[in-house]
Amino acid sequence: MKNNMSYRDLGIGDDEYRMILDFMGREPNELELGMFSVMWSEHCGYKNSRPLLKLFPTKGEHVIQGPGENAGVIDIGDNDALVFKIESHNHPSAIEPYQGAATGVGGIVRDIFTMGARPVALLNSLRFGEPYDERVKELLAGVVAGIGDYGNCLGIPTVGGEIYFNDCYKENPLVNAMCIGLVKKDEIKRAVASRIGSPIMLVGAKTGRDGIHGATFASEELSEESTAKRPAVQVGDPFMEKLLIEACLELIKEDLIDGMQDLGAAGLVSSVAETASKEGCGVVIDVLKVPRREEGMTPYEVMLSESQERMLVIPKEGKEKRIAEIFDKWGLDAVVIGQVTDDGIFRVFEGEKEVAAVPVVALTEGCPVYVREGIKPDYYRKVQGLNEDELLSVNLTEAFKKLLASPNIASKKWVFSQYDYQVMTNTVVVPGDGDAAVLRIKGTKKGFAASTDCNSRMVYLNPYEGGMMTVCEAARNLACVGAKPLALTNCLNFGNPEKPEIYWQFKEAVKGMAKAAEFLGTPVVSGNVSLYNESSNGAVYPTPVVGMVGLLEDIENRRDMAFKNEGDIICLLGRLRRELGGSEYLYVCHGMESGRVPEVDLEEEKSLINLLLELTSLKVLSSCHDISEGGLAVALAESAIKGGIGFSVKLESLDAGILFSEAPTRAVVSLNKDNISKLKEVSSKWGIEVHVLGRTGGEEIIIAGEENEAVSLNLEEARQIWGERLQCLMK
Amino acid sequence: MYKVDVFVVLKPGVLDPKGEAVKKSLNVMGYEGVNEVRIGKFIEVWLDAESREDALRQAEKMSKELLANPVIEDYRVKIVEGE
Amino acid sequence: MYKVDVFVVLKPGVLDPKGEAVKKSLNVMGYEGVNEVRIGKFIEVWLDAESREDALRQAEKMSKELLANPVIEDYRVKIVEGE
Amino acid sequence: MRFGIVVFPGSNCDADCYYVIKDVMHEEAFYVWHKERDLSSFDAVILPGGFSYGDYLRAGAIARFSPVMSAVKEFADKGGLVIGICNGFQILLEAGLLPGAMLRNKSLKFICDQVHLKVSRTDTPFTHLFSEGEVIKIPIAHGEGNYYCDPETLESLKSNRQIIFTYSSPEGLEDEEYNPNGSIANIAGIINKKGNVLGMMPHPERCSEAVLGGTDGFKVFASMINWAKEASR
Ligand SMILES: Nc1ncnc2c1ncn2[C@@H]1O[C@H](COP(=O)(O)OP(=O)(O)O)[C@@H](O)[C@H]1O
Ligand SMILES: [Mg+2]
Repeated sequence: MKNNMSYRDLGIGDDEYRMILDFMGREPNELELGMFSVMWSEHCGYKNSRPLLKLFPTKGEHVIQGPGENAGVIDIGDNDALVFKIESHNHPSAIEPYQGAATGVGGIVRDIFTMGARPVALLNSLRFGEPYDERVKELLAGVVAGIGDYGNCLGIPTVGGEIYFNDCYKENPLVNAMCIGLVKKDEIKRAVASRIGSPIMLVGAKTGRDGIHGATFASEELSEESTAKRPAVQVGDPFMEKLLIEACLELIKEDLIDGMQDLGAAGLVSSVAETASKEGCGVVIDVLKVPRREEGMTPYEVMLSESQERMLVIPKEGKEKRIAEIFDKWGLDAVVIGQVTDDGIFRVFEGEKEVAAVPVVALTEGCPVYVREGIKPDYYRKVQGLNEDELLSVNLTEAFKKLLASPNIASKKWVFSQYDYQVMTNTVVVPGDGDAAVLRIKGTKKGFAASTDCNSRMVYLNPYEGGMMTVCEAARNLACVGAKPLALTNCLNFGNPEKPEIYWQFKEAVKGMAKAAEFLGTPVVSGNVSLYNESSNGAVYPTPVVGMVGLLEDIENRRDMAFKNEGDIICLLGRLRRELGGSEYLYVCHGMESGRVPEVDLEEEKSLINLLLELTSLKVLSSCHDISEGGLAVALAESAIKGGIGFSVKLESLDAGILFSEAPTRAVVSLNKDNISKLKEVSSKWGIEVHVLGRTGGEEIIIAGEENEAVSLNLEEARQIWGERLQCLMK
Repeated sequence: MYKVDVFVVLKPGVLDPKGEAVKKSLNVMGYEGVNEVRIGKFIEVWLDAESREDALRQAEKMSKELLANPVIEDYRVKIVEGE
Repeated sequence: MYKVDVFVVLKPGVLDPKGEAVKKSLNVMGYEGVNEVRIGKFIEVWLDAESREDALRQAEKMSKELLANPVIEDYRVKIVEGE
Repeated sequence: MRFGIVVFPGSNCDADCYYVIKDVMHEEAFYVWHKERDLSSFDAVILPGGFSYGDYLRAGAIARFSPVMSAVKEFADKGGLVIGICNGFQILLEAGLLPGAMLRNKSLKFICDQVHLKVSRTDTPFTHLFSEGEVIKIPIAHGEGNYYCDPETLESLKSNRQIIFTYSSPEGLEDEEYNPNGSIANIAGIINKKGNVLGMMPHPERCSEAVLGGTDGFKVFASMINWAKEASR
């Protein structure tokens, strides 16, 4: 039988096919089967991840909209709200880095303005193989240019992000894009509340054969076979997207629509189904009404096309004419392609002829869910066994230089200088200057901060601890710039969940993240899941990226990491710790990615954050920088390089542990000596240790121990090593 | 020395936003008869080679390897001698 | 319908950093015989016109007005009939 | 003073310019849709940055055919103040209101950064509040800012003192090392012969408030306002 042949090709399992037969009460035709295949893919249906996502805390005093919409929304007072989400575009970027990354930005931006918000900031989180290989450099250059060109053209500043290099990502890079929008609370657009009989309008780009089965493609491992059946690559049209943003936001200002829905993965099938499913409605679509770019497209191709820069609009009664006028002003064609009905069936017509009829719920809620069993992988036990005392001793100054030159630590200016991070004139802490980006909100004293984080090596070594660490680091980054962490979005990048070891990583990481998010009071309001990130070299490290957003009540209190004055006192807030597990030091100097991940004490983390926030309002700090990759030594060096001021500090002893441990819950601050007693007083109130390390000043970086030994480096030399590394590699 | 012209065009079916924008603008400027515009690259390469065939072979190879992006583009190579 | 090919190239003397970069890459990749690379645009225009001459005239005019910038670029128009 | 800020499809610094004029300079600001044909009610016109028509084909190439551009020409011919910033500068070049053209940055990359500019003339409506030879710090953000003109044009730009801003070191050294994009003679901004049309790649609207880390751009707008007020007196 023909279908019997094709359903497996479409990634539908035997049991799933039986379910489809039950829903339909008959054999589905090819189009119907295609509709199931994309809607029931992991990418759209979340069939492996839904049970785990339930573990996330999703409610809180600031949450206006949690997961379940195109993006999450949080309340920041005065009728203002922030809308945000992060999304992956990993597989498309592996195939065509420039267009894959560009269309990734396009997709996440649509999710934001679909909610009625003006997109005001972009961030990203990137992972590549080590940048010594030509192909990797090509991928990196393409992805960065793609992200930059698309966001720059839209006039949305790309204000932050992170980038890591590890060979586990060599064949399967990760490209996650996050967008933040600003909206008046009373203009938020939620679920498309459809009226029976309401027309459905399609606006934006014409439909071509691009990306058919992209959603299914994203839900498989990358292999030669999958490369062969890959869909036509989608090309982004940022100019079209810019017109869509402006036109759609005008529709909202004039209150002309019931709702909007972007077309993303699975194209018309998914967005139309989502539109109808919200109210238990049905829908009819005529594929002949869909403007096409190519001749001879079949209903199957029209319905499953993933052509970019398209939106569905559901007009308010009687507003069609005004809507058409606004689209016309922006040079956009909008056409009515169908209508909302009351029979709960998704019907597709080709002119007079009905070519598909599928119950809407079958496509959406009908998607099967798999609760899988995880198995602790073999590597897990092995990596815990590292004995740090047995490491060969190294020259600490040399180790320090090596760390500054590590692509994972060195300045990322090569990347962010390709992004317009200032357009909209709101960015007050620009990329590279602080632990998080800070943007003002015009017309208020307020600002918001955002950061994306994930140390996937830590997550690999211990998914549960690593998951907690990821959330904590994001929250700490916000507190460092003076913002109160409010809520988070996340992108769960993992390997094939059908493998028990991968599922274990996935589950443990989610549990750790959920625990920390709950404890810190930063609920999860949106996110995305990207599974099957594997290649012939195996799975990528588990990479659950967190994008967190926080609020500054007064933008004047913002902080960055740069030392400001000669003679300021430098202090460590938090414990002097020596654990080297999972550190960049172990990797760079000993070629090891192992060890016991330093534990996170959530209570202590929360106290540190509260302390930093109290210090913000008291204005006692000149600079603040959290300790992460490269440890205390690198944190100090970065503050010095940024400020153009050297320093001299003294530690109780000098060893690799104290210098390079990446143990969490710590920050390096500098302050005027008159403020030191205040700092100590507030810190003791929160139970956070203060270690006075030394002073800023001079042209040298000097870290001394009790004896005569010292790590020392000229500031200008440090700046060169750290500042020019990536640029040199990418020449 | 040989001169080779390499034409790089987007594959049929691949969206060409630039061509589309230029087409619209031409229509508005009064060129109403313009139905479609596609924008590709015209790459001129001057190279030393052993023979005409060698020059052509090299040009083919570099087009495949570097000048065109095989995922979205097709190319055509033409030799222009005597330059 | 007529098809016209428009070639837009940088004027001699105008620096072409992209061409220069491609040349260097080709040399590094082993194409040592490559002496120079210049990158221009290859624009394909499909248009309705009254005659071959009309199509050519229109293409000339749109090239001058829009497709090429006379400060930095030269253009050449070629009609490709029967498409 | 009434500023008209032209909005092309794809402009994206229009709102930033509007904000600076209205909320920072406290003057009147109006958006002007690119299909408008009359600018006579304004005292000055801003062509803002962005990616008009996606910058497809060439930056500014398509925008120059917008109806508003004939009005801009007319406005400039009558002596009105016109400032084109970034994409606005590119449009002015394509439209022939200023000589020369933009090429892709020499690095072939988009560059967002802070640069220093030397202000080489202070007897213009846009710069008279600066001091002669003053060096200012200002953001740039562009992919096609590599200014080019033929040698004769460069000569005439020089002899007519039309080069207003050049990329320089913080000390004012106009060296190739401080040229971010490969522009001929480090040119960052030029003025027409009559002195009422300025095009510049850097963004003064991004450094007109202390909170954004610099206020050197403020003086560009303040100069324009001051000049217009003097003129009307
Ligand atoms: N890891 C996650 N954490 C929280 N919410 C998630 C996560 N992954 C997906 N979601 C939520 O599930 C819903 C569906 O996501 P998605 O299919 O990516 O939406 P869209 O089709 O709008 O891009 C969204 O509301 C999204 O925020
Ligand atoms: Mg969506």
